[in-house]
Parts: sequence; structure tokens; C-alpha cells
Amino acid sequence: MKFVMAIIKPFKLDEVRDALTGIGVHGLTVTEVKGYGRQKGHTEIYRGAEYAVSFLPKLKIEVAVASESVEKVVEAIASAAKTGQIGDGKIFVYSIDQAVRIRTGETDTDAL
Amino acid sequence: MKFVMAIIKPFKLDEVRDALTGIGVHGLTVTEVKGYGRQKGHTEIYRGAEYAVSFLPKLKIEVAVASESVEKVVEAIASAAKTGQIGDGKIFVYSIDQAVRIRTGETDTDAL
Amino acid sequence: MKFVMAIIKPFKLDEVRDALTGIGVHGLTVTEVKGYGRQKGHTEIYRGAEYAVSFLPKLKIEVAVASESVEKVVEAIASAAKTGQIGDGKIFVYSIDQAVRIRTGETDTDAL
Amino acid sequence: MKLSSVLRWGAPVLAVGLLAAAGAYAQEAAAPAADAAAAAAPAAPTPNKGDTTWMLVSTVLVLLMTVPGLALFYGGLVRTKNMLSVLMQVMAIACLVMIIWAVYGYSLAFSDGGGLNSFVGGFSKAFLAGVTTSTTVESFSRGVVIPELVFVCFQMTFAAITPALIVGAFAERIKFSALLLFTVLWVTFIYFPMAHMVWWWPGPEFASTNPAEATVAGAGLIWSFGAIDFAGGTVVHINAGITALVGALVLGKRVGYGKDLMAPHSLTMTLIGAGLLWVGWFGFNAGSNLESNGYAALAMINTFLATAAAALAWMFVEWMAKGHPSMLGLASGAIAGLVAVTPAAGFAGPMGSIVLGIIAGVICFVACTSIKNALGYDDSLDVFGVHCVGGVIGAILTGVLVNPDLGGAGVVDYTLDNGAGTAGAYSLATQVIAQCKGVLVTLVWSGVGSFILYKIVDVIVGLRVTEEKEREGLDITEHGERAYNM
Amino acid sequence: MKLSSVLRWGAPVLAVGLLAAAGAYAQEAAAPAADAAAAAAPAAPTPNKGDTTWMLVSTVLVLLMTVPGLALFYGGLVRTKNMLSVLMQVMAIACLVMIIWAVYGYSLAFSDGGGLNSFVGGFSKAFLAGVTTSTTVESFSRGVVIPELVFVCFQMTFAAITPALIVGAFAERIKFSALLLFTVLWVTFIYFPMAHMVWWWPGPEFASTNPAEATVAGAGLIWSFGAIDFAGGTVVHINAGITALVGALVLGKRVGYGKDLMAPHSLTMTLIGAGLLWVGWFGFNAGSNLESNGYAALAMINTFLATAAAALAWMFVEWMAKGHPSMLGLASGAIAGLVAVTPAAGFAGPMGSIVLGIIAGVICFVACTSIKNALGYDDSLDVFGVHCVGGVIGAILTGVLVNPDLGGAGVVDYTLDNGAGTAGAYSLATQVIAQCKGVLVTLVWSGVGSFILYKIVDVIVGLRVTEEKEREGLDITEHGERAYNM
Amino acid sequence: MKLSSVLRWGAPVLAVGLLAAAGAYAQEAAAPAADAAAAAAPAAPTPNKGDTTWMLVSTVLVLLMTVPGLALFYGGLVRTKNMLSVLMQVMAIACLVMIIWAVYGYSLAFSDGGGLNSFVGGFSKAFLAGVTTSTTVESFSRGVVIPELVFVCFQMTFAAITPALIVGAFAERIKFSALLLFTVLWVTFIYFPMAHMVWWWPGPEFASTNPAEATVAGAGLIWSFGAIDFAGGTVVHINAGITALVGALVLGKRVGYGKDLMAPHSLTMTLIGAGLLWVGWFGFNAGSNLESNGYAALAMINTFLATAAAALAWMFVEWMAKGHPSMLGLASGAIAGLVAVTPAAGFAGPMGSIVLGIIAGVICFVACTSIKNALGYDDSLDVFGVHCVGGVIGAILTGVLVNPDLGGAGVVDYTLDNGAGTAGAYSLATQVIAQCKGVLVTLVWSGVGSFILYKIVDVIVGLRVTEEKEREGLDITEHGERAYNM
Ligand SMILES: Nc1ncnc2c1ncn2[C@@H]1O[C@H](COP(=O)(O)OP(=O)(O)O)[C@@H](O)[C@H]1O
Ligand SMILES: Nc1ncnc2c1ncn2[C@@H]1O[C@H](COP(=O)(O)OP(=O)(O)O)[C@@H](O)[C@H]1O
Ligand SMILES: Nc1ncnc2c1ncn2[C@@H]1O[C@H](COP(=O)(O)OP(=O)(O)O)[C@@H](O)[C@H]1O
Repeated sequence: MKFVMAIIKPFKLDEVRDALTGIGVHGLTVTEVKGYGRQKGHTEIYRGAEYAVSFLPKLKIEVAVASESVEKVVEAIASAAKTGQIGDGKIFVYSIDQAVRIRTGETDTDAL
Repeated sequence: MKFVMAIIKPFKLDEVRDALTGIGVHGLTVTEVKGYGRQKGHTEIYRGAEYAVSFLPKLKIEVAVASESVEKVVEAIASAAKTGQIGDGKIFVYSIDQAVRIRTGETDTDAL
Repeated sequence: MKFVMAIIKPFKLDEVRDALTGIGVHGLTVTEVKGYGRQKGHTEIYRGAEYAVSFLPKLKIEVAVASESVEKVVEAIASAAKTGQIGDGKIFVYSIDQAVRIRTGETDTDAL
Repeated sequence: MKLSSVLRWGAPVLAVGLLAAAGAYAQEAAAPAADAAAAAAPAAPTPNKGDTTWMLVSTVLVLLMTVPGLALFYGGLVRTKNMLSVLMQVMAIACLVMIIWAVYGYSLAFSDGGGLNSFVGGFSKAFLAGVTTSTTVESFSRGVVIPELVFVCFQMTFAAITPALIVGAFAERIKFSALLLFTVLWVTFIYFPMAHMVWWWPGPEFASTNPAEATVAGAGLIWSFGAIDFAGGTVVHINAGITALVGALVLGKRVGYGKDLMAPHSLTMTLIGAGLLWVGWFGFNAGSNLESNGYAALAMINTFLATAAAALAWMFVEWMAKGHPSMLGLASGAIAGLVAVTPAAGFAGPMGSIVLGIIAGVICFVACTSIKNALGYDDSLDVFGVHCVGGVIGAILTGVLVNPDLGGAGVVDYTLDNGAGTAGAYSLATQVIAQCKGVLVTLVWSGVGSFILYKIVDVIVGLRVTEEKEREGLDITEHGERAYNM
Repeated sequence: MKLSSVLRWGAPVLAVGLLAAAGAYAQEAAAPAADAAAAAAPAAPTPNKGDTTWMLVSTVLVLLMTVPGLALFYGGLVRTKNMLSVLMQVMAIACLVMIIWAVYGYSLAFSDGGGLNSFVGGFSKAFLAGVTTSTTVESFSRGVVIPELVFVCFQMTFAAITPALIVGAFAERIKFSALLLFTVLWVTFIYFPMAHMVWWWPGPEFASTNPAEATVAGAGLIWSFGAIDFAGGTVVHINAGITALVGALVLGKRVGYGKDLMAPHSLTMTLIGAGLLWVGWFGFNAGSNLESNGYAALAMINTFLATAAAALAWMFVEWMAKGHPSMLGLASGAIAGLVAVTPAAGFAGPMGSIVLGIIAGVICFVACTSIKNALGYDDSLDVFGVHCVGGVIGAILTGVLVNPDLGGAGVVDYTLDNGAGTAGAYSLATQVIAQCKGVLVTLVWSGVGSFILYKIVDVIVGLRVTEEKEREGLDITEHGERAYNM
Repeated sequence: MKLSSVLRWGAPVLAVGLLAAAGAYAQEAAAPAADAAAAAAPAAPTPNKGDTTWMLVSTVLVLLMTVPGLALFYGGLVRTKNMLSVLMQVMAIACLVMIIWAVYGYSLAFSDGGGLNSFVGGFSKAFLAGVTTSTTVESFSRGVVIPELVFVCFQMTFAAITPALIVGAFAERIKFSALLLFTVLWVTFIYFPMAHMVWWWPGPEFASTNPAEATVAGAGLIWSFGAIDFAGGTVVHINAGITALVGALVLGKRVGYGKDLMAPHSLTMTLIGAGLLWVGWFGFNAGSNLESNGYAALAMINTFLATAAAALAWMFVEWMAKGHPSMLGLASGAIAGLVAVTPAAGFAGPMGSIVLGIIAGVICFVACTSIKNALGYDDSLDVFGVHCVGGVIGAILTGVLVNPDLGGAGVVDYTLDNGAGTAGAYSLATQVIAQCKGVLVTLVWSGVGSFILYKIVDVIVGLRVTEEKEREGLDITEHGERAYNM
């Protein structure tokens, strides 16, 4: 099994979720994160204090999938999340050894 | 070493932590996440606008453990987090190459 | 490629980011998390109700790097995040199979 | 234009004196009070615009206490997932009671009740019949009146906030429909009669021109004890506070109580609420003088000083007992002081109010921490510990602090000096006993009555939401929305 | 000291009667109204301090409605990223209009306009020329005056809040510079003339001592129709509401409308705002009586009851239609009730206000849910559905509920009893037709006028921010700051 | 019933004229002012209820400014972890000062100080001795009085808010116990004397019936300069502002200042606070007239216009200088305008107030941005830049704008027309010099005095928390609670 973790722009969440549902992935976990990268931030001014804000709001999406689906999942996310603008984000894939569905105790791909 | 990541229902946090402490795990990291899965969400209505909210609040728990403890850690989490209702969550296990305790510079299992 | 995940004290973020930029790492993702460990929490009292709060605010930093840079990245984070006080946090390293830059479709180290 | 004699506290020492020497009066029971008063009025006085303005403003201030004041004070104390439910409960109760007030509440509270007059009014003013822009009611000074519609509005805000206070006791678990039903029943069977028992009397004109016995005979039960209550310590605070305790016991504890973190989701909101409550309370207390004069100013300074003293007292005692002075403690103390000074506002002297505040702050602190934890009931937001306990302290000590020797204002005896407002004789024992009788009747009437009403509502619609709904939070399950989408 | 005759609604039945029998009057057109009135005043009355205080307080209350009331009500409804932009829009508009008001707004609204007097005033009071601490204006009772500076302040707050109401329609997408420019143009060409058309008349002294025709001849256009509007249903709510709809249509939908989650970021703020709006609205409605008497009290109780009734009505109808009673529904209903009762406040009876509230609550609910969704425009915060729809309901039903047979107060005919305040004859048809004419003129003047102004502003600075900025949020892109850094 | 002559600003031009020709007066030093005034009063005037109501309301409004107004304004500007500490500091200070005020503060400020009378009052009114529901104090019109208890309350709120203003300077790092101790010392040694020096004078009755020299002889030091200050620009704003600067310097910078993100945690709260400050400030400024008449209305319109002008001025200048108009800028400008118009409120004309607002908005912007950054002190919430700088601007320009030729109200000379309220002669140089002397005395008294007090407190309990506590935040470390548990 693999874990696909994607950092995307927040307003792309619904599109990504739809894309994943479209290819049969029905579970995922989302986290609000802040990203730092090439995309430039902005300056905030509060009276005399100016702050260069370089961390931008992003969403992290995590999906556990069977190894054989990884490619199409990455594909789906990549195309749904893409705007072509800087800051679109990244997708990382790594292996997982085990998965358990707490409710039933099912394991591995049955658990996803 | 292994990383055990569990997605659980928020109100189960204390029980899970107690279960882990019970088996000698004294460190963990918790993140507020939103989960999408089989558990159905709800509809929110704000005047004329209706939104189907399918992302539900969950907690992600991350524990780094020595490889040999993985089984009982997974076990402990699974039984503490279980309500038997849909949406109880998942546990994922993956390998880590290295761990460092920042304060002391200790590494690997000493760092946990 | 490797993923370096560090749990640090929140006020160390800027120093860590500077340290990473210093060694040429220009992308990272930050998550607000709560940590439980040896560092003792505090007690909060609201009228008659007392709560022992043992989860403390921490930041999780995630950086994907080429395998060869891992060491110096870990080093950089560890020394920037260190106060020598309990609760400084941990660094974990694990392998990733694949990385994709959504905007361009570049993969692996090109994507970082 | 008929002069209404519907009025409030002010001269019960007269009643007290009377009770002490009741046999001395030979005259028969007076004619129904209101009629008699109306008949007695020779030329109708016209309202002073300064008074009218003060009462308009006071009314607005009491609304401010309720929405958004009380709503925020309570709302900040619950968990995020129940925020809207609390805000909504407070506001929906207020709206509901306003309508009921206009339909029959004002009449039940402030009209002659015929044979039941000791306990409740009648329906002669239902739908505000006969209340026009030119009818007036008397204040506490002979010959001083205000437009009746202002009085209706002012009293309406009291009726609206009182049941909203109870919300704090069963917050985070009550079913919304049950709450609405309970509110309708509670104001009808508990609040309106209580208001009548405490506040209905024949008024200064009648009292100045008739023997004291006749005045007492025409008054509500608790008024006739000679109990004094400047702005509603019994009717509002003890009444709501005891109903709250009963509610907390009947509904039972919240799921996870004593185990889960139930910390206030936003003490910021609680502070805003506390501030607005304080600000609005000047309408409540100083407005209860019904006239813009030195006594309104006295009620104002007492409402400043008792509150400040109680806030500091709670803060310091908490600092000593728990190691930290907390903002919630400071704010809770302020509310305890406000509650305690409510009956005393126009009666105590400034220094007496400081003492009263200190006592209230310390005792309410103990009630909300040690005692509550010892007894183990789950009064979510400490309505009992603050409003009932603070209310009882205030009610009883008012009987002491009104003493002119302690700097108090004394109590007017309208039979003296042709109703010029002269204070009557003061007896500590007599007054304190009268106060205690008033408190006891309130505790029994409201405690027993509300218990019955809770049970009725439980049978009809069920009081509590399911455990699953409680866990998910009332905002989403009862109201289909969330307080924050940050 | 000259007595200004600048005044407001009060006796249009007189006008109505007049129009019905216009031919009966033989006299020539009156001299310019203000002069005549001034000449007619024999000895200048002095203000009663109770009235002055009431108007000072009412003015403060209307500011409370705006900042922070309206700002929070709206702010809570937008997404976090636009919170500050809304707060700022409301406050900046208010500040801007205050300055304009002192410079020429008061003069355009409340001075004689010469040849254009039916539509707009002149510049004789520009820079508040001639307005001093000793000049006064008449209230609606003959011989009762208040300091002119108080009236200037009170009316200034009306002018300040009205354009701020419109903000809700194009929130989350308008360019800040465009908003400021639009505001300047809008108050100048729409609001000041509207205020003049509705509120300018020769005043009680003149009306009591001159034939009705002369009074009508010196009044603004809508006043001369005989339309009644106690506190500004047309000038404020219909006016802002229709401008809002036009704005929503001209600017187009928000990016992501109907697709993205646009849930209110903090209904807590919305509730605070709703509460403060209610509290402040008593200044708006009861203050519009310009005098502290039984009619102010009537306006007050109506403002309580219609609001409570509308809040409950919206809540119950939503409960039935959607399955949940929501806090936003309760609060929206309250605002709908406040809007609807604005023109009726001092005219309807309490029971009539309850009926009015129920009707407004139900219809505005339908307007903001079914109708809005059916038509598909994106009026972000339902300014049209609440203020325009509620305003029209109120304006028309005021014509019905003023009927003394329905418990209404009737309308003073100053030509009777030497201007003592006696109600004139009432004719349902006549009054309702007058009301409808007033509504229509407002819809047309404001609808067409604001359309033109939007287009002008679009050409000069552009109305909307870029899509990218809209997506990032106006707080950062337009104002360089964020509402929350938690 | 004795008539107190304790009163405030109003006729210092009289003093100015006097000083200019001091040698002309032959009479001996007047008897102690209060006694003389009392003796001079033939028949005690009774309060007008309209005035009484206005002062009751104004008092409530000033409380609203403090809690929750100021608490929120400041609270929103700090980081989440210090939110409660700020809310608590403001409220605890207010409570503490209220008690002190009743115990000896009122007496020190508003009673005759015997030999020290130029600087401070005595203890004759300690514990509010002799203050009853029937004692009164004079307003600024001869023969117009208000109940003394109202005056005590009104002035109490001034004493309560002033030290709370200072909090902004050392927020996020001061020890709570140190703050309480400092407050006690500061009001005792700085505030009460300042209030006495600026506001104590023999009153209109005395001034109308005695030579000017006698009036001056019985007044406080700064009053005797002939400086005018309508609502407390010196006593409140310059006083608090300079103490704040000294505090910021003595305590030193916050840990991480200039490095860490210290953005306001909730500008929403700051906006609510700014709105409530504005709303409440009408009590402060227009209430300072002590009477409900055209001058209260003048103070009101000036408080609208200067505020709006300053808000817009800050916004536009920031827009030009920094590229964005910010909400915090708009709100800060509003506060700057409010501060600046405080001394000028009843003296300037409306157009003068607009000019004053623009100047204050621009200069305070520069003070809070460029100057502050250049000097490098860490006045956390810009108390100095807004209150001291704005206060000085206002104080000095008041001397200019009071000029009747510029639309100002002039200053009453009670020796003319038998005390009817006629304005005396105006000399720009004389008045501005008097203003500057007042400002200088305030800066020195308060600057030096507070420096000493800070040092004393530092020795006794220590001013700052430890670095570790500062980093974790005062909410948890000092108060054991958190503002938000979302
Ligand atoms: N090396 C990295 N490790 C972890 N997260 C990264 C890394 N580089 C970028 N990110 C995440 O991806 C987001 C987008 O990256 P950025 O460089 O701004 O644009 P792009 O994805 O178009 O190259 C960042 O905001 C950050 O959250
Ligand atoms: N494939 C997946 N990858 C990552 N997280 C998942 C996945 N499937 C489910 N989850 C997480 O687990 C939670 C529970 O899953 P759900 O399908 O609702 O119920 P159950 O765990 O009982 O099957 C989800 O809310 C989501 O956070
Ligand atoms: N086994 C673990 N797995 C995951 N996170 C851990 C683990 N142990 C500690 N942490 C994280 O590291 C943080 C610091 O740990 P703690 O034991 O308090 O101090 P130290 O790092 O100095 O040993 C914790 O708050 C928690 O977030």
C-alpha cells in the first residue's frame, strides 16, 4: 500500500475530492497547513509594524491507496489541483506497511 | 523504527492516550484534521444557501515507536478508539529511517 | 528522496526556516500540532473546573529533500530548534518513493 | 384618562410597621386597589420628559443585557459546538416572552387579580387592552408618573431576561423544542405570579391617602410581607437561580462531565457579555427607580461599587485559594455583585454596597467551586451558584443595609407627611424576617413549580437530546449550522 | 433666534385629505415654507431637556447600530478572508458621509430647495451655516422644539448608516476605491434628495396656522403624496435595498458562487451585530418621534413586538421548511421585523405590530431563500431580501395599521383643534395608495439612479477587484492586513 | 441641603482676562471656595430631570467605553496568548479605581484642599461623607445643578478608564500584581491631583457673584492658568499617554520585538472596541457639559466630525504612504480624533473640528509609524502615539478653535451679564500660552511622577514577568486560563 500526500491550494479541495471519487477513492484526510516555497507571500502592515508573510495557507491531502492505484491517484490529484500558477503544490508518495480499519479490525487494502 | 499514524474520533483522544501510556508510550503528536469517508456528514443551511458538509472533524495521532512495539501500539489504539460506529477511523504504519531528539541529539529509539 | 519531519517549539519556526534557507532548502510545509511528551503541561482553572492540560502547542515541519541532503537538513533543523530545554521536539526521517510538482508535472528531485 | 396604579416596591416598611401592629387598624378591607387608587386621583399628573427618557433608555439597556449581553456571557462559556444553540436559546426565549407579555403576561403581572390578587393578576389588560399613549403609571414618588407603555416595555425586558438566565443550567444538552415549551409554561405559572406577588401594590397616591392596612390588603403576597426588593432580586435572580438548580438536577449531567475538557470556548465573548451585562444593569437597577432623581443616582453608584467590590473579592480569594487570579473569576465576581446589589440598589448606602459586594464575591466563589464540586450537580454555567446564592445574599442583606444608621436610604412610609417620601421607622429583625419570608416563598414557589413543569415537558417532548447529538453538538444537530467557519 | 421649520413626517393624512379635495382650497401658493413658518412663530419655544436628552441618546444609539452593530452583522456573514474589508467598508462609509453631511448633505436634505424644493434642498445651510447652539427645530407637536444641532446629529447617523447597508450586496468583491466614490455620488444624488422628498415639510407651527394646501405646497414630493413613514422605511430601507439589488446585478456573482462553501465565518459576530442593531434601532425608531412622550413609547413597544414576532416567524417557518430552526434565521427575522416596523413604529398599535412582524418574517424568509435562489442573483448578504422586501411590506402595511380601528395611532391633522395633535379622518384606500406611490417613487429614483452611478464608477475606477484578488480575499489584497492571527 | 460647588472647566477665559490684568483687583484672597459658594447660594436650585437623565446615561456610556470597549480595542491588538491578561488588566483596574474613588479619590479630586488646594483636595469627602441623594453640584450654567451622586459616578468612570489606557504600553509583559500596585499609587499621586488641578473651581454661582480674582484663587493650578479642557484632554489623555511612554521605556521591549510576528490576534475585536469607544465617548465628551442643552449637542457633533475626519485622514495618508488603506488605520485614526477633540468638544465649531481631526489623524499616523520606529521604544499598543500626541494636539488647538471668529463657542465670562453665560474676550496668544502651560505641567507631573512610581513598584514586586512566562503568554502563566478553546 502507498500513501499519497499532496499539498494543494485550498480552493482546489472540492475538485480534487471529486476527481478522487471519480476514480473510486472514497476516503481521505485533509489538514490545514502553511506552505513556504517559491510562491511569494505578501506584506502585512499593522500601524508601524510591517511583517513579510511568507507562509501561505495550503491544504494537505492524505490518501492511502493500494499500490497499483498510485499512478492514477497521483494523476487525478495533479490534474485537478493544477492551475498552472506558481504555488500549486506537490505530491509525495511513500510506502506503508500496514493499515487497519478501527471499527472492524480489517487490515491492509480492505481497510482503505 | 515505525511510525503509527491513526485517524480517530476527537472525543476518543483521552482514552487513546491513556491506552498508550498504559503500554509505556509516553510521546505522541496530535493534529486536527478533517476526514472524508463512508461516514456521512450533514447539511448546513445559511438562509438560502445549503452546503453538504462531508468533511468531519477527526484527530490524527502520530507515534514513533520501536519496530517491535508496533503490534501492541496498533492494538492499543484500535481498541481504545473503537466505538463500533462508522467513522471510527484508520491506523497506518510505515517505517522511519531515523529519529533525533533535538534537545539531546540522541538518535533512533533513544530519541523516542 | 527523503522526508524530514520535525516537531519543534512554535517560536523557533523562523530560525529553523532561516537555517534551512541557509543550506539551500527553499520549500517546506508547516502544521500546527499538539504534542504530548515529557514536557509537563499546566493546569487551567475555570471556576470550579480544573483541567490538567498535557498537550502543548508545537509545530510540525515537513521537508522533502534529496537523500544526500538529509544529514545536513537534520543537522540544520536540530541546531536551530534547540533550546536545551525539555520539549524541544524530535526529528523523524523516512523515505519517499516519488515526488511531483503539480504545476509543471516535474517529478522527484526536480519537484522539490 | 385613567391613572393606572400598577406599581412596584418602595414603601414596604409601611407594610412592616403595619404587620407589627396589625390589630390596631380598624378599617375594613380596601376596595380593589387599582380602582381605589384611580378613584383617589384628583387631577391626573403628566409625565416629566426627563423621567420618560430615563425609562426609555433603561429599557433599551435591559435589552442590551439580554441580547447580546447575556447571550455572549453564556455563549463564551460553552464549547464551540454548542455556541449557536446558547445564543439562539437566549434570543428565542426573549422574543417568545415579549409576545406572551403583550398578550397576557403584563396583565397577569400588573393588573388586579380579584380573588387571587395575592398571587396573580387577572386578564383585564390582556392584549394590552386599555394601554394607550396617554395612560400612565405611578413611580414611587407621589404625583410622579410615567407613560404606561414605557412601563410595559421596561417590565417586558425583565420578563424576557429572567427565563433566559436559566439557560445556563442545562446548556449543551437541552432539546430546543423542550426549551420553548418550558419557557411558555414557566413564565405563565412561575414568573408572572412571582412578579405580581412582589411588585403589585396600590401605589403612592393610594398609600398616601389611605391607612397602611388598605395598601397592604391590595398588594401581592410578598409585598405584603414588607419585604423590599429594589430591582428584582427575588423575582429575577432567586427565581431563575433555583429553577436552574432544579433543571440541572432533573436533566442530569452532560455526557463526559468531569472527564472531558469542557473549557469555555471563548472567554473573550464572556468578557464582552459581562461588560454589556454591567452596562445594561444600570437600566435594570437605576431604571427600577422609575424616576430620574437622586435615588436613581444612588442605585447607580451602588451598582458600580458592589460590582467592583465583588469582582475584586472573587479575584483575590481565587488568587489565594487557587494560585491565580483569573479573568473568568473577575467577571463572575462582577456578575455576583450585580446580582446581590439588585435588591439593594436604591436602599443601601455606597459603603454598604462595597461590603455587600465583598460578601457576595466570596460566598459565590465558594458556591461555584467547593460546594458545587462537593454536591456534584452539573449546573453548566453556575446559574445557581451566582444568581440564586447571590440573590439570597442580596435579598437578606438588603434588609440590613437599608438601615439609615448604616448609610442606607431607609424605606419610605407613605402614611407620613402626606406621602412626601419620608422614611419610616426601621427594625432590623422585622425587616430581615420579612426578607427571609420573601426568599422562602420564592424558593418554594419556583423550586416546586419548575420541577413540575420540567416533568411535564419531559413527558410531552423530552428534555434532552440523544447522547450522539449531544456529542456532535447542538449547533449542527438542532440548528443545522455552525458558529465558526474560519 | 430664528426657529427653523425643518421637520419630518407626522401629519400627512392632512395632506391626503387635502389631495382628495384639492379644488376646495382657494388660496394662492404659500410663501416658501420655511420662511412662512419662521414668520408665523410668535415667541420662540425653548427645548425641553428631557427631549434633548432623548435625542442625544437616540443619536448615540443609531451610531451603535452602524459601528459596531451593522459592521459585525455583515462581517460575521462573510468569509474570514473578507472580514476586515466589510468592517472597514461600513466604518469608512459612515465617516465619509458624516463629513459630507456637515459640508452640504444636511443642507440638501433639510433646507428649502427653491424651484427644486419638491426634490431637493438648497445650499443655504452648507457648512452648517447658521446652525448654532441656540437654533432649534420643531418636533411633531406644536410648540415643542429640540436644539437644531441635535437634529443635525440624529439625521447624520441616518445618512451614515443607509449607504453602509448596501455593502452587504456586493461584499467580498468590490474595489474599495470604487466603494468610496460610489458612496459620495450615491448620497449626493440619491439619499439627500430622497430624504428631502420624504421628510421636508413646513412643520407643525405652520401647518396649524395655515391651510393644508399651503403645507403640502411647501413639502417634499413624497410627503406631499400623503405617504407616512415614521422612521425612514422608504428613505433608508427601500432605498438601500433596491440599490443593493441593482449592485448585485451590475457587479455579478462572486467567484465560486453556488459551488464553493461560502458559509458565514462567524455567526457569533452576526448575533452580536443583530443584538446591537436591535438595541440601537430604538434610537432609530423611537428617536424619530423627536420627543420623549407616549408616542416614543409606542414606537418602542412596536419595535420590540414586531421584531420578536418576525424573528419567531422566520424561525418557525424555516423549521417547517428546512427541518431546523437556525440562529441565523432567528436573527434575520429580527432584522426583517425591524425593517418592516420602521415606517410603522409610531403609527401601528402593539397588536398590529405583531401581525406586521409575522408577515414580514415569513415573506422575507421566502424572498431570501426560494425567490433569491430562483432568480439566481448574488446579493451576498440579502440586503434586497431583507431591507427592500421588508421595507416595502412595512411601508404598505403602515397605511393599514395606522387605522385607529385596528389599534393604530391615526395621523395628526394639524388643521384641527389649533394644532393640538388630533387625528384626522382615515381612509384605507387613500392611505394605501399614498404609501404605494411613495414606494414606487423610491424604487424608481433609487433603482435607476444607482444603476447610472454604478456604471459611472465602473468606468472611472472599475467596480470589481480581479479574480485573483477576490480569491485571496480583500483583507490582504485591498487592506494589507488579516482579521485574525490566532 | 448644602449646595456643593465642586465643578469643572468652563470659564477660564475669565481667568485669562484676570491674569492679564491681575493687578487691577484689590480684594483679598477669597474665603475657601466651596464654603463661599455655598454661602452665596440663596435658594438651592433643584436638578432638572432631563439633565439628570443625561448624566446618568453619560456615565453608563463611559463605562461602556472601558468594559468592554477599551478592553476589546486593546485585547484585539495583542497576541492570542495575552488576550485575557489585557482584558483582565483593564477590568481589574477599573474595579479597583472605583473602590478607591469612593473611599478617598473623589475627595482628593473634588474637595477643598486647604493649603494644598492648588494641587490636590482634602479628605473631607472621604467615604463619600456628606454626599446624599439630595446634595447637588453645579453645572456650567448659573443655577443649573445635578445630583452630586451622579457627578460622583460620572467622574468615577473617568478615573477608572484613565489608568486602564496606560495598559496598552506595557501589555504582554507586565506582572499582574505590579500592575495593581502601580494603579493604586498612580491614581493617588498622579490622577487625583491632576483632576483637582484641572477641574476644581468655585463654580458659576460663585464666579458670577465674585470678582474673577477670587474665582481663580479658589481653583486648581491648571484651571488658574486659564487653560480650557472640555472633557479631559490633559487629565485623561496626555496624562495616561506620557505615563505610557515612561512605562514602555522603563519596562523595556517585549521579547522578540522587531523579530517575531506580533500581529494583532483579532482586529475584529479591535473594531468592536473602537466602535464602542466611539459610542461611549459621547458620554465622555457631551456628558462633560453636565447639562442637556445646545452645548451638549455641539460637543456631540464635534465628536462625530473630528473622529470621522481623523479616521479618514489616517486612512488616506496610510494609503498614500504604505499602499493600502487599513482597517486598523481607520480605527486608529478614529481614536486619535476622539482624543484630540476631547478638550475641544464644547468649544470648537463643527468645521474647526473637521480640521482638528485631519491634523490629529495625520500627525498621530506619523507618530505611530515613522517616529516610533525611529526612536525604537516598544509602546505595545501606541498609547503614547495616540493619546499623548493626540492629546497635545487637541489641547493646543482647542486654544485656537475656541475662537468665535473660527466658528468656536468662545469661553464664558461669568463676571459678565450677571453670569448669564456670555462669552468673554478672546486672545489667541493668551489662550494658546495657557493651553501650553497646562500641557507642560501635565507632562512633567505625570512623566516624572510615574517614573518614580514605576521604580518603586519594580523594587517592591518587580515589573516584568520572566522571559519564559512572557514567551508562554500571560494568560496561562499569570491567570491560569486561555482565551480560546476552539
Ligand atoms: N521541499 C518541500 N518539502 C515539503 N513541502 C514543500 C517543499 N517544497 C514545496 N513544498 C510545499 O509546496 C507548496 C508550493 O510550493 P511552491 O514552491 O510555492 O510552488 P510550486 O509548487 O509551484 O513549485 C509550498 O507552499 C509548500 O507547502
Ligand atoms: N484511504 C484513506 N486514506 C486516508 N484516510 C482515510 C482513508 N479512508 C478513510 N480515511 C480517514 O478515516 C476516517 C474514517 O473513515 P470512514 O470511511 O468514514 O469510516 P470507517 O473508518 O468506519 O471506515 C475518514 O474520515 C478519513 O479521515
Ligand atoms: N514517540 C513520539 N512520537 C511522536 N511524537 C513524539 C514522540 N515523542 C515525543 N513526540 C513529540 O515531541 C514533543 C517533545 O517531546 P518531549 O518528550 O516533551 O520533550 P523532548 O523532545 O525534549 O524529549 C512532544 O510534544 C511530541 O509532540
